[in-house]
Amino acid sequence: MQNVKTYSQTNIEVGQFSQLPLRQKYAIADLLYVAYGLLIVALVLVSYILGMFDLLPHDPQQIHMDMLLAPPASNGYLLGTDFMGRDILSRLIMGIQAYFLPGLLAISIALTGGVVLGILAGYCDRKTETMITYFTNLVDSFPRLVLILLVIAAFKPDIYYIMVVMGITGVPAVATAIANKIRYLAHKNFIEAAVALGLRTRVIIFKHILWYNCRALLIIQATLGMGEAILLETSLSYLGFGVQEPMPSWGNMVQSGANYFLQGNFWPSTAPALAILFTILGFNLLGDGLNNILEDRRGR
Amino acid sequence: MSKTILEVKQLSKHFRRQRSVFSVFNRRSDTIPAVDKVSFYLRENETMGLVGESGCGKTTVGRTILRLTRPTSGNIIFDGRDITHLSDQELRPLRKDMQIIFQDLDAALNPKMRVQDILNEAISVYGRVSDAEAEVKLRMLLDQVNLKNSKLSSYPSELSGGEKRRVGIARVLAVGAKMIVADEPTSALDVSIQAQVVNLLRDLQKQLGLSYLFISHDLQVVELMSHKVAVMYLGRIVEMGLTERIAGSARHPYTFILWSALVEKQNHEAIQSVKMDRRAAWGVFDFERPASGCRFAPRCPVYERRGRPAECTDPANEPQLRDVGEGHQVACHFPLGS
Amino acid sequence: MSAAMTQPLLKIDNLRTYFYARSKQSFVRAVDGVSLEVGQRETVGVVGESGSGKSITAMSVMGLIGAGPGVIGGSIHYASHRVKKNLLEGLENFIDIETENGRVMKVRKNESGWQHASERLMSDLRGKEIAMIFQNPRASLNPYITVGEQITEAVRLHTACKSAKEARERALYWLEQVKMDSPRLRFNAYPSAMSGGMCQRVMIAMALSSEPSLLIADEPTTGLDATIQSKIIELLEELKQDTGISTLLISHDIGVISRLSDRVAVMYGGAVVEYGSAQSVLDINAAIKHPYTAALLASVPSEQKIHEKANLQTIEGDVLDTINVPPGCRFHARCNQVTPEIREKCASHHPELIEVAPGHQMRCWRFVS
Amino acid sequence: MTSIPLKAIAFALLRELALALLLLLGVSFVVFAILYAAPGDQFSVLLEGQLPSEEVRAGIRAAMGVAQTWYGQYFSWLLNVLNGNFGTSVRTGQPVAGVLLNASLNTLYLTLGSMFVTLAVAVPIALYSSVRGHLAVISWPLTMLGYLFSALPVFWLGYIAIYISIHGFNFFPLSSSSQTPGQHDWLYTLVPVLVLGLGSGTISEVIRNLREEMSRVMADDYIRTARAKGASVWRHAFKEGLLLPVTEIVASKIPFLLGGAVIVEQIFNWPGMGRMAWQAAQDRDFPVIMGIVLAAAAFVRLGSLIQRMIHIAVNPQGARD
Repeated sequence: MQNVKTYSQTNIEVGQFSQLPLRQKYAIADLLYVAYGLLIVALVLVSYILGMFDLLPHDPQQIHMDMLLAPPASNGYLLGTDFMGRDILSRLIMGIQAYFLPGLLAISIALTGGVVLGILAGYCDRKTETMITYFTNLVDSFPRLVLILLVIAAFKPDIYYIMVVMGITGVPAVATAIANKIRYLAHKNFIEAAVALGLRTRVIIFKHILWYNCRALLIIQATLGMGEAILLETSLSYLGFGVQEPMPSWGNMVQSGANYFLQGNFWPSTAPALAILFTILGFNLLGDGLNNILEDRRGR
Repeated sequence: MSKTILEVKQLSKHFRRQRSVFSVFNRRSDTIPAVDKVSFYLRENETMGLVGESGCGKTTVGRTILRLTRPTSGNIIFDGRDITHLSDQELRPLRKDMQIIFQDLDAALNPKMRVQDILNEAISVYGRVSDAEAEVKLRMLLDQVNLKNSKLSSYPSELSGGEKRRVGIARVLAVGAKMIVADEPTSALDVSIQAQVVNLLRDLQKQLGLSYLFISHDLQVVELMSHKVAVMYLGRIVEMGLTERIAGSARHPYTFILWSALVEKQNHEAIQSVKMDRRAAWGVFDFERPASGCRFAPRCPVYERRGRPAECTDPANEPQLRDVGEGHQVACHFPLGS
Repeated sequence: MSAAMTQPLLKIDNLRTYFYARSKQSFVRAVDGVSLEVGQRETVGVVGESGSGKSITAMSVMGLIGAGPGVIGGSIHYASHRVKKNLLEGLENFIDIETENGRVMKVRKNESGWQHASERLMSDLRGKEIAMIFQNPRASLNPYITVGEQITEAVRLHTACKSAKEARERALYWLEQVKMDSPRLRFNAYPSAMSGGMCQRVMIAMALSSEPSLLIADEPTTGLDATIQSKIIELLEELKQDTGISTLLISHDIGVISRLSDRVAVMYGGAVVEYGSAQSVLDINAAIKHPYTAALLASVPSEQKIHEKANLQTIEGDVLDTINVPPGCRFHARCNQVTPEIREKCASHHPELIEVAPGHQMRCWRFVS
Repeated sequence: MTSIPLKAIAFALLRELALALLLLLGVSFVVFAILYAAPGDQFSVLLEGQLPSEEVRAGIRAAMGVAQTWYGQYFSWLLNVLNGNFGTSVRTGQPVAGVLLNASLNTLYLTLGSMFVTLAVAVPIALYSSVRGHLAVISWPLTMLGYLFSALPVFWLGYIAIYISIHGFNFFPLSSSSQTPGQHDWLYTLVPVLVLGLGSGTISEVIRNLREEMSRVMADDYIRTARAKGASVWRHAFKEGLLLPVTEIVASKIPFLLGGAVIVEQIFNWPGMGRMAWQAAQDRDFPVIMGIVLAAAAFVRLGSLIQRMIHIAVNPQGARD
């Protein structure tokens, strides 16, 4: 197989990195990832606001018995209608309400808890570290979805309860990442040098560790966390927990379209599924692209 | 004679082996004596060299003196004040006077901060400084360490090794240190850059009256830099004295081996003359079980030549540092040349 | 004496190995026109600071350059009594170079084709004819395999000892040769259980166990303790006498180089600046001296300097990074021997490596008459 | 190859077992705490379901004191669990333990099978792109494919699979509805395994992780040594570059797969723990769901135990940690 690569030198001998255009600074793939991810984030954000102020093409719960299962782009229904004649586009936009705020809640719990535990584990003595390792191992022992089913059984299938659990189960990943970062910095004598200079502990932790060295990591974790939250919310509403009909959620839309899907009428189920697919893809690509760019993973 | 800025008395630092709930199962000793009863003093405007092979505890000595770790026992008296048991809070104002340069060039440099931010931070650690004052101070620092103005807006990753080292030194000077522990400040650098840094450190000492504890494995650089030299072996100082005496007329067999290894590395002729019966074994340093008696006995040519005298391995009779004239101290039962 | 004995074992000619700094959009001219010779039973020392390209030269000879564009030009003729060939034979077909004012500006390389061809050329040489030892021996041994087995592997790959038992005995023999104490005990040890010095002995045993004609030692003592360093040097010296192996010794430590080498090449900024017998090159008082070599020798703390407590002589400025290579002499900006007559030439033209005395080559305008 | 250090493994096994038990104890406590905090007197349901009659129940209540302390409840429940008594399903009245055993075996088959599918897809892609570089002609679309599969909602993928097997192969891959037993049995099980393996969202992570590990190891000094001595690079890179990361990923993805199993089992009507959990959550059938959580946690710990064992077996004397 031919694998020809071209290397060419720009005419500027002294390459000032900061003056290079973006596409030369970073791998094109990463920039595409991030661009696509940002597009999805913007779409989700706009749709969320549209849904909040009810700026929808149709009423998402209005039943049109004369327009059952209309195909896309028919008669003012851009994405067609479902088995009760409801506008799929409007329902998709409304469906974002189901995960947006809960997802943010889950992320903030995971990040806050992760930051606190990560700093404790990385910065404190070995005893604390052992205890935190125990905690993270404990949380990691629970399959997330099964634990959530337990909580649903014990309390009620409320999405905010679910997202609290999701947030807690997200803590270990963040904590481990931060603790590793701190350990890396400590290994390079960075923290010791800061202490020796006479910096206060809070300056070291908040300014040097969190702000300068962990912010990229936290953004990335948040992005990936949102992807997971969407996956979880849609899975649960698909399973019949969380948002209930007639309120739309992408998960219950797939579910309610399932019977028609098997009969060969793919659209009512496929539209929300594609929405899930492209949204999660966006968040994942954004996270990975940012990871490569901000943490300098690909460059030499 | 100038006054003593740092005095270390019987300093020990034992590291704890990693303990877990299950340590009951492995019957190993729990502590590793990285530094064992080390005593020395450092005067103002003086450089003390600390040499030894890797793992002999010289870096730990430096870190413990600055109280970056807590000593197991002993006392550290800095500028007339016992700082052994001060809390972190009480230590902070003292850190203004005592600083450390790490071997790792990146240690002092936050990779996400520009050089000027790094230096400005150091300038304003001990109380706010007006922007104008900070600017003046910054220029002065750059001048002192001979760093170009244009480098101020660079990130550490854009600097060369020598420049990183200069920024690290400037950062230490920014707080106005009187005593600096220099932990292998030249070992990560190229020969030509190393010479620049050695000269810089020496010039700064002359200008600012600094005191250095100069930790290095590079004997030539230590010889050039230091007024006094202490030689460490497995956590202990085995010989200490004026540089010329340590380098020229070593009394401890280990010191002798160290210096002759240096000579021997370079020239063919010297080998024959110093070869003697020096056959240091390839011992792996085993901190966990220090040899009973003299630590160096297992590798010691004198011990072999003298037919393994019992006192060398007598656990109750570990050789202590004793004076052999002109402040030259040696910890050996049978010092060379006697 | 046969012809093979008179022609050099290794002859590197105008070798170019470039890398590409993506973040700077420019080439790293790591090795830029290196020519070197290693004769039969000879040790050639290559000395230089970081970024001088000395290790990359060695890696290029071994065909171990992975990153692109890698080796893009030159020839490496190897001639032992078993094998004779150009290690870069035909590789230029996979490379397409565009130059501008004599400077490479664009390289198109068929990576996979080049790799395959290079692997084919090197397959019967690597480890068998040319062996290599590295800096940081502990990391250079596979931590998951016992040292004994790692040596045995080399024996079985390259020598007639194919049976497990035979190879094992042979490996033990080599462990004894490198003066490993209690070799039978160490045979089953993992590298993590050994000190750096012992690991380097294992590396040497492994390299020699295939009985190669050329040994490339890349910073073999760097990072080891002083006493261990002198032991390793002693060992290398003895082995050289016993086996008569030719060695390409690479080090930044002038002491090590002067102790072991017959001939010395001084490298700066990706090129050899001085090449000659060890005595003439490393003698600080010699009359003909490249300015860089002179300055390098002077910046090491000498006995006299230590005695006088005088400041060291330094080379101003920074080690050349091979990204921004100036058009003239690489050392020009740091040189303290530029005279008004040659200033022009120093700044604009790169001097050639020319013979200034029998067997003594120099790359400097001062010596061009 | 090398002798396996049995003593080190035995010691580590003890260590890891103790840790696993300690963690499972923690798991049981968390489960208990959730139920204790739940509205209603769930615990009496849990305990009383096992007792033969109203009189005995009343007697025990009297003996223990009606307002039993929380730790009293916890320990009596824990004792029951340790005796293999997980209580009785509120819905069916059957003892949970027996049902759980069958279901967990089914789920084990599903998850292990799907892990195998994931690896079969991800490992070649990862190895290929680690050798060929990141953006080589083929590895780029392959990586994209991995991302797509990871973002695919597994329930929708399930429907596609069902649709394809009905219309394309003319069989109905729902295990409870197999009209002709024996004929297509293995096919029925294959479809859910494929769906979970491809759609569980782990593929791109496995690819990325493996590729990074492999590239890191390939750049290691000892691989350079292996090349310099003319030995096989793969032989030297295998342990650290492939075996260890793969076992690590497999172990760490078990919880994730068990979660995915809930959905896949529900779609395909697969008689495993996931579907049981779903059913139990709907019915608020506490004994069942608690048993499932404990069993799932035990699986997770077991996986991590095996992973540690492999790690120690190939990594003597903690060569790298």
